[in-house]
Amino acid sequence: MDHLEFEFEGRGHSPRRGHALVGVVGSGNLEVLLEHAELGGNCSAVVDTSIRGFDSLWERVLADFVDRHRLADVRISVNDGGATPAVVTLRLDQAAAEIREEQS
Amino acid sequence: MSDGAARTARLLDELFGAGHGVAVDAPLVRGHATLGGRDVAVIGTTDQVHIGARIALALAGHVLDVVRDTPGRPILLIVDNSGQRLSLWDELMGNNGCIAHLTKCLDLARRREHRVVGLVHELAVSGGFMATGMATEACYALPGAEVRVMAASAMSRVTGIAEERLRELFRTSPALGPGVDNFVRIGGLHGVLDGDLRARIAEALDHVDPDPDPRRRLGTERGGRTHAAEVAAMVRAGH
Amino acid sequence: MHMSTDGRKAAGWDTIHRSYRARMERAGRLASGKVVAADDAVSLLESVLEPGDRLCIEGNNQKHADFLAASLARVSSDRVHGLHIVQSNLALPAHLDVFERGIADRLDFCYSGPQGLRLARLVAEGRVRVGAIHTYLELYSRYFSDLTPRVSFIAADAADAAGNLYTGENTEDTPAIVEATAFKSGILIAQVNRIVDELPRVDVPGDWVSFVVEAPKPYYIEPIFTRDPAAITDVQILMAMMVIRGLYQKYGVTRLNHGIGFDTAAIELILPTYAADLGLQGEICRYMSVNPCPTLIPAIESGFVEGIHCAGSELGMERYVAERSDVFFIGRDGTMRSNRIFCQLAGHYADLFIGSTLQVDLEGNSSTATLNRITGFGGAPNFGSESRGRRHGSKSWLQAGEEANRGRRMPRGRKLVVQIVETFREGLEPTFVERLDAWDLQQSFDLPLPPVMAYGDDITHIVTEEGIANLLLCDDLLEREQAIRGVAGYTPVGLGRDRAVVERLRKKGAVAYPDDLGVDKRLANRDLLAARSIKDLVHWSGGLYRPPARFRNW
Amino acid sequence: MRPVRRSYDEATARGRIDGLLDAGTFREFCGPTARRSSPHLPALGLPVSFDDGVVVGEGRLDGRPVLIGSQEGGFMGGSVGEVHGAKLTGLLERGLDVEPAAVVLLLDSGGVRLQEANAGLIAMGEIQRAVFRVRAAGVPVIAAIGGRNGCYGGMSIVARSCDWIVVSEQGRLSISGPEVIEAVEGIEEFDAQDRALVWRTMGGKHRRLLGEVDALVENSIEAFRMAVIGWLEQPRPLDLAAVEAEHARLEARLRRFAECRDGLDVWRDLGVERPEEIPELDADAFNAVVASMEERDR
Repeated sequence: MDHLEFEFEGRGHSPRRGHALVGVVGSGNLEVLLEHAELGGNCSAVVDTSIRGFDSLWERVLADFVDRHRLADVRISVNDGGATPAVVTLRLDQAAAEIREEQS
Repeated sequence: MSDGAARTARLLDELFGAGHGVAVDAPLVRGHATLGGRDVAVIGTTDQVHIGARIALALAGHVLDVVRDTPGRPILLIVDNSGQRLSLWDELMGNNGCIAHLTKCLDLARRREHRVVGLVHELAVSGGFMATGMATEACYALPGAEVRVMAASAMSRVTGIAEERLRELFRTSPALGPGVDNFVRIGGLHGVLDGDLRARIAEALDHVDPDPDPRRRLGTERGGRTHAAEVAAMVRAGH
Repeated sequence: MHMSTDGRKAAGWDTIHRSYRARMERAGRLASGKVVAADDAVSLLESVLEPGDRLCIEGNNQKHADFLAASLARVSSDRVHGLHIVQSNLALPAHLDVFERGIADRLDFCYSGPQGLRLARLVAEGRVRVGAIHTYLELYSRYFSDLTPRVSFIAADAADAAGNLYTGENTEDTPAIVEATAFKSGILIAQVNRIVDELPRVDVPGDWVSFVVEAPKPYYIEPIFTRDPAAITDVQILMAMMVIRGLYQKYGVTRLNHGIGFDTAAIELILPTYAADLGLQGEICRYMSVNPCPTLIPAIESGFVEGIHCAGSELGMERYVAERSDVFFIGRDGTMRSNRIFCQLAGHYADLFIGSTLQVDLEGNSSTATLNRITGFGGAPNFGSESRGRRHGSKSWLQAGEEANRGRRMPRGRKLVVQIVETFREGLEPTFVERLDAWDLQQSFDLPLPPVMAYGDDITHIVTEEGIANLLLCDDLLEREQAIRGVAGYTPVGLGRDRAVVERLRKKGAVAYPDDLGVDKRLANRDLLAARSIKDLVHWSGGLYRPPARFRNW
Repeated sequence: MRPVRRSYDEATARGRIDGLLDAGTFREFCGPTARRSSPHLPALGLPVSFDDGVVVGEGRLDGRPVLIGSQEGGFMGGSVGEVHGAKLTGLLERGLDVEPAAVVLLLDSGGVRLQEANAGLIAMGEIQRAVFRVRAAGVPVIAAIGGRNGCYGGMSIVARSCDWIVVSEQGRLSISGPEVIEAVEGIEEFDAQDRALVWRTMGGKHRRLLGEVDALVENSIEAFRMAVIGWLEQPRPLDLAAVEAEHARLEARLRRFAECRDGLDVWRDLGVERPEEIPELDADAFNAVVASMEERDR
């Protein structure tokens, strides 16, 4: 197992409340939890993954995600069962769409 | 008589003295005896039997007989099994339903004011333990008895964890390792009965826990299962 | 064999035919009419084969002349040796046993699949000299040129006493082998499942057939085209959505060929849902050149796919296919007739091919070669290549041609050749690489070229979960490289993209992401599949599809 | 045949609850943001899940209050560990306090989680006792079985301790898995690769014909919802007479089918006219067969 923590500069779009959970922890799959958190406009991410040695890949994928959805004050938590970046990106985007919906 | 049955017969003699009315008709044990001046119904198995649909129903029938014929009489359940029976026919018949029915009968007895106490004599494995000892009010084990979910080799095969590593974890994790001590620590057994067995069983039959299911509390107190009670309470409170 | 004019005069102009008659005479004592008992199969082969013969053992995707192949492995290597095997598909251990035993030493083939590792070892040990690795069409073409078999083993469902053959649903490669052998004085031995008085239909006329052997067991056949919808992932569904919007809808693709992976199965399974909602029924995917893959059933039943020609059959689909004679090619007896060559040709001249691969480089060359294995090509390169001989127009062909036209005066169409891949394979192996493993394979097995499945200049689009690269719209190799990097996700190749260039390519459509294509990622889940299990497929088929036992989860 | 139905078998634990309850009424207890994941898995180098693979909470079904628990089959095979089990126990015990129209358990589990075997096994016993207690208080407990894992091990005993069971055709209900039987007793006893045999022995249709479950529905969340609604506020008796009647029924079964070696034998003996066609029937056609048999037996 690897435990990774990242901080990202926020991009201004802060959900006011709520959380979104997407995906299931299984082989090649993961769960993503997005929560509103007071982080001074920044975003944080915690990743627990069953596959070691992909720190920089995770950082890149998550940074792109924060950037793409222009997020701020969001805590990203991931439990990963060895998903490919394709699956990770899909789940992140689905979670972002869900937390957006929660705001309306 | 098989060795197992002979050992069970000796246990019964030790508990109830000569001339008791409990018959060992391997793999079943059934009858009535007196202990400390009170009548006790005895039901159980021997020979480390595998619990199939027929055994489960036979035991359930004995429990129903006691409930119907001798209301309120305490029941001592002698536990000795190697788990559920692995056969196509038993599955075809719904062994899980038959085992559920047995536990339902034990639960019915308790609701009808029978004290129901379990005693693991030699072995209790997984579904066999759930079918018997775990469905009693309080279950004890004899020193030297064994309780487990699965042997280390099989567990290693299924989980993919190396057997050596598993055995290491067994030593430190009461949630994982086999053995009565671990099951006592997580609250799955009330205790190990050593010393004067008669007196200890009598005490067990007298002891009434106000908690309808004290196992989580015991697991917390004994430090073997530290999350269950708290999480269950949180959910019960709707948080 | 080259012969001087003088030699030819002395030997005559019918040496092959005379050799044929000598062989037939030697074997005649074993036959009653044309029928030879299974117990005499080894003797039969020893009688008709001569050292150095070119021999074809029929081995297709589905059916194999397995009994004759096993019998060959048991002949005396004193009498039969040095054979040159010209065989499309090496799949069974017996196919390589003959090389271990010295019965054969030369090989021309197309595909080796599960025997790839062992073949590589035998090549390294010098027991197999490989002439070339072909595509199916190439090898069959050479049967009619310089690699004509002297003897061929074929497999059929049934024969009658006159040697007429019935090949049932799996005719596959048989006609090509038969034609080349029978009309060049070759000996044709058919292994059949049963000998009957009357055949349901005649697929091969008896006078072309030399001998018939009733095999002790029906020929081996494997359900290799059955993809259980239960294993299709959300990411594959996302890619399928992009294919439908970004390719099938955009170009109006009506005639096409699908590969056999889960990626293309996902496309087939969202035709009746996603594509139907887009109003595309009757507009796309009307004619296909594929085996009768069970995952096509919902698209057929909902009226999407109107016509399918098959290279071979698929276990369990026989009844369903037979009951859909408007869609499939069916004999008068009511069972399907397949033919690999015609299917390959139809696919080659279709509007689009789409399939997956293992590695793609920066020019778009793709390869399924893995180190230490020689697996070959099969038919994919003929499907997955531009058809430069094509002259007839179609909406898709002309539109793609317009995109490809860089100011040339002469307009021309273009076939769409699409690779669909996830950026990472299992075990986080990147699909996109700077250098294909095929280069190493060329070195280690001394091949004339790196074994490339589809060449970059044939490929028009690459689809990944990130988006679609349209190589037709790339002006030069640099743009092509950046378009590929632009859909290569988080692979090192993808991370090496020039973001500004990719953004520019995106503006001109050479790179398109789901948002650009109007694809809503939230819909990318299994609820979109018209069938989510084999059982669903059976329901769609009205109970006509009978899946093999291992696929039955009920 | 446009598939508009939402597959129950394929849905996640949360998706099943969302589809089953009245829209927007679900309130989760001890949810993912509480992060009560397994304390045992990290020591084994295994990933955890924020909800430990089970979703519990309350909501409304057909306007009536219910408690509901849903196992996530995709996380460690829906297996029951310490936290997972405690959440289900706590949910059932809440039934004693709030007396809902039912406690609904959506089961999808291979049984005890072996990585925390002892804790999981005892948790099974606690869940089961809580089922009996809430039933004794007059609150019906309804089990729904579908999904990729079926309902095996201790969970199969829990299921049969409930008032009502609804199963999809894909659902399986048995204590021992075919692979375990084959591994221990040999392929002659049980060929686990023979999937049709697995379903003839443990599958939803066999269980329905045998009388082990109360309803078989097509694989759609809506069908499960309708079945569960039919049993709200409908507890089954759990007194001596009821248990004795059940005993007589089970004993008669074991006698009657003593010589059977296959589900087909049982179905034929039950008077099914074309038993070999049973596996191919869809839910409606199958239920028609069951109904005609019940009619005949009346």
